[in-house]
Amino acid sequence: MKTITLLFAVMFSNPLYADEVYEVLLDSMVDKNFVTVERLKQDELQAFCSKPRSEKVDEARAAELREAALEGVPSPPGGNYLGDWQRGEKVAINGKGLQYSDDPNAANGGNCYACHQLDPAEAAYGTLGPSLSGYGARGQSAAMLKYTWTKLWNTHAYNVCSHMPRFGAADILTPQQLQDVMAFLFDPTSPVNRSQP
Amino acid sequence: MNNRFIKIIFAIVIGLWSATLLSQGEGIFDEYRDMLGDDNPAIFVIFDGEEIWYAPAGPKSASLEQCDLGLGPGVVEGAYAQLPRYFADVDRVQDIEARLEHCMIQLQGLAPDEVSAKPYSLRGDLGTQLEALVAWIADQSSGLAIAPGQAHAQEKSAYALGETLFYYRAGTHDFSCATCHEQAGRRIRLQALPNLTTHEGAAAAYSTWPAYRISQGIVRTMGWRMRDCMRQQRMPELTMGSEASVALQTYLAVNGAGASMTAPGLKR
Amino acid sequence: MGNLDPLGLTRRGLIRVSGALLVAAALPQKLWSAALRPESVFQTTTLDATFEALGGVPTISEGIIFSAPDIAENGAVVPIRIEVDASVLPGVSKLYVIVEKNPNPVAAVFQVPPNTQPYAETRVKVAQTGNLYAVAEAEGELYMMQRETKVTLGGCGG
Amino acid sequence: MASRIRIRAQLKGDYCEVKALMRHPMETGMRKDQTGASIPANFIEDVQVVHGDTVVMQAYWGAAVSANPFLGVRFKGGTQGDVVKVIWRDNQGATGTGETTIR
Repeated sequence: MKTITLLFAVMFSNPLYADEVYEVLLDSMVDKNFVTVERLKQDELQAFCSKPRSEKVDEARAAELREAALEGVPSPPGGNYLGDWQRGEKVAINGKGLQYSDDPNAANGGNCYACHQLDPAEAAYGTLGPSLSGYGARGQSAAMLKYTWTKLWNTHAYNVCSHMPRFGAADILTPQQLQDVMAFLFDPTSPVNRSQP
Repeated sequence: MNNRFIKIIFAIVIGLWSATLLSQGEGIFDEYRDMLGDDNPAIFVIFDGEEIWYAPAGPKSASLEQCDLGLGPGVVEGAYAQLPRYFADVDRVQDIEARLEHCMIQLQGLAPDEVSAKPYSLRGDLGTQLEALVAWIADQSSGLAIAPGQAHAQEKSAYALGETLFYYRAGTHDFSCATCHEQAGRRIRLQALPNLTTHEGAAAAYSTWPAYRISQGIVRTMGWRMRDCMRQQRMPELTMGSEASVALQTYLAVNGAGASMTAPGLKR
Repeated sequence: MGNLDPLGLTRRGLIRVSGALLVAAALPQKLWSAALRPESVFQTTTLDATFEALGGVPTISEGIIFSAPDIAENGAVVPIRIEVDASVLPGVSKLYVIVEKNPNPVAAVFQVPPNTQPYAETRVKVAQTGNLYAVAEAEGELYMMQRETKVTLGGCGG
Repeated sequence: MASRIRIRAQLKGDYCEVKALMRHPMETGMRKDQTGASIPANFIEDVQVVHGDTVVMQAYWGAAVSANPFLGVRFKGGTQGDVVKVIWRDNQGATGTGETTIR
């Protein structure tokens, strides 16, 4: 158990320092089922965003990361953005997926309700993210569909260091699941767009 | 013109009011908590912990009465409130679980992997010996001010490491502790999330663990809480009493220092 | 409804049961109680079958003050309290706690001897959001009060 | 084994209020443990509260009563110092008892 005695003043974005933290994590964690310590290795974005929300970032670097994120977003299969909202609702409710306690063969959930209000009649919603109730009222212009698709695929394409997972880019949800979630948001008959209970 | 103006003001007021209501998730379960009253089944686990402390065990068939939790061999009252802290005999900062493991190995002659084979209860268990010991020991600090060790250099660096770990984003979901525990009045579904970067938030959390979890019928320790949060962050498994676990607990304890311990608490 | 005895047994069963009660009084409490557990009541799987096993659909009575939280933090432990206002509903001899959507709706039965208040407090598991019923039996008739408790998926949902 | 029932009996106006907390897993038999093996049903089937030698409450429970179950009861005729006992029996035949005096 290596003792880190060199750490005194903490510099969040000090790359050298970040490596020592990685070492401590490797010392402190073990593989479990299908989840390995490989996940502890940060990519550039994670390292750059490992900081308090209030801390200002290096704008130039942020712009580069935003650009890279935007470029990586594919258009949806067959060019259609909207799938089946009933399936999308299940993805939004399902909080499992990629935890070492989950079945690696089962489909991953999006767990949208953890952080967002969606169907106004559902009381068990989170408030880490803005309410998405009535999202369909934004209309289905090409721009709006592309913005929402891109936001779901890789939120950093618009908001670097957002705390929403990169559902597409990190292979959490499949393109089909994302089309279904888009339908859940946009389809006028989806409960997300029902009037307040 | 001006009644339209009034309507706008009215809408803003309603918006602000509902926003604050929405963000205060805590109030939703007040009725539920009141009806539960103060009958906390942790009381049974506390009795067990005391029995285990005094019971001879291991190859040396020795009890834990000579175990030094930081206030001298065998001194239990008030010891939990001053953890994690630096222990010279192992030259490391330890939390309650790491320290108990050390005593079980040194005093009782148990093998390290034997002691850490099953640190936490699994579904269907009634509770491990470690959980019972921690429940009793924490109860022995109930009402005392949280005062983790911060004089020693390693204690300071544990805090610094804990703070950095708190913001460390990794894994498939890019989560860190801060993703959920850095803002006030937020919640996941209906689960209120304390802001652990503030004194009140850290105190509210740190002072109420270990806690009886009604959903599992088991007393869970703060070490387990760290591990289970990592699991939900899609991280690999956090080892009990490891440096990262101890550092995170140090970060919380220091942020919450001064508040009174009220463990074992009662949680969802 | 009148000819059904309190334990939902047939008339012939009534004689056998009351006989048992006399004998039981002499037995140590533990054995006495085991013989009389209303097994059939705990076997039902629907609300209708449950009311049938109790002896009929109870009528709503304001005399039953039934407290249950509107929303439970966790379905594994839902505190409930039944208090009967004897001035409104006298002679209560039995209380039932029923959770409509549980695999077996009847969670608990309380036999209330004469000198005991018609009152019971416990904690029950509620499988999913739904109705809870407090049923009281008084002088052979069944009464009830209903509450809805919302059970939410707690924690981070995972 | 530490005491398995925690009882408080308090005089309140014209009745005595008994609050009992019992240590029991109340397994429904429908749960599986970590390895996937099902955990056998193990729940308290009946509980008695006894004041002196009279049974002041006879309860029959199903598996839907919560783990580490709680029971609240009110009866008349108790006076300070009287003994109040709680006895439970579960579907596996185990029993638990505890007693206290009325305050």
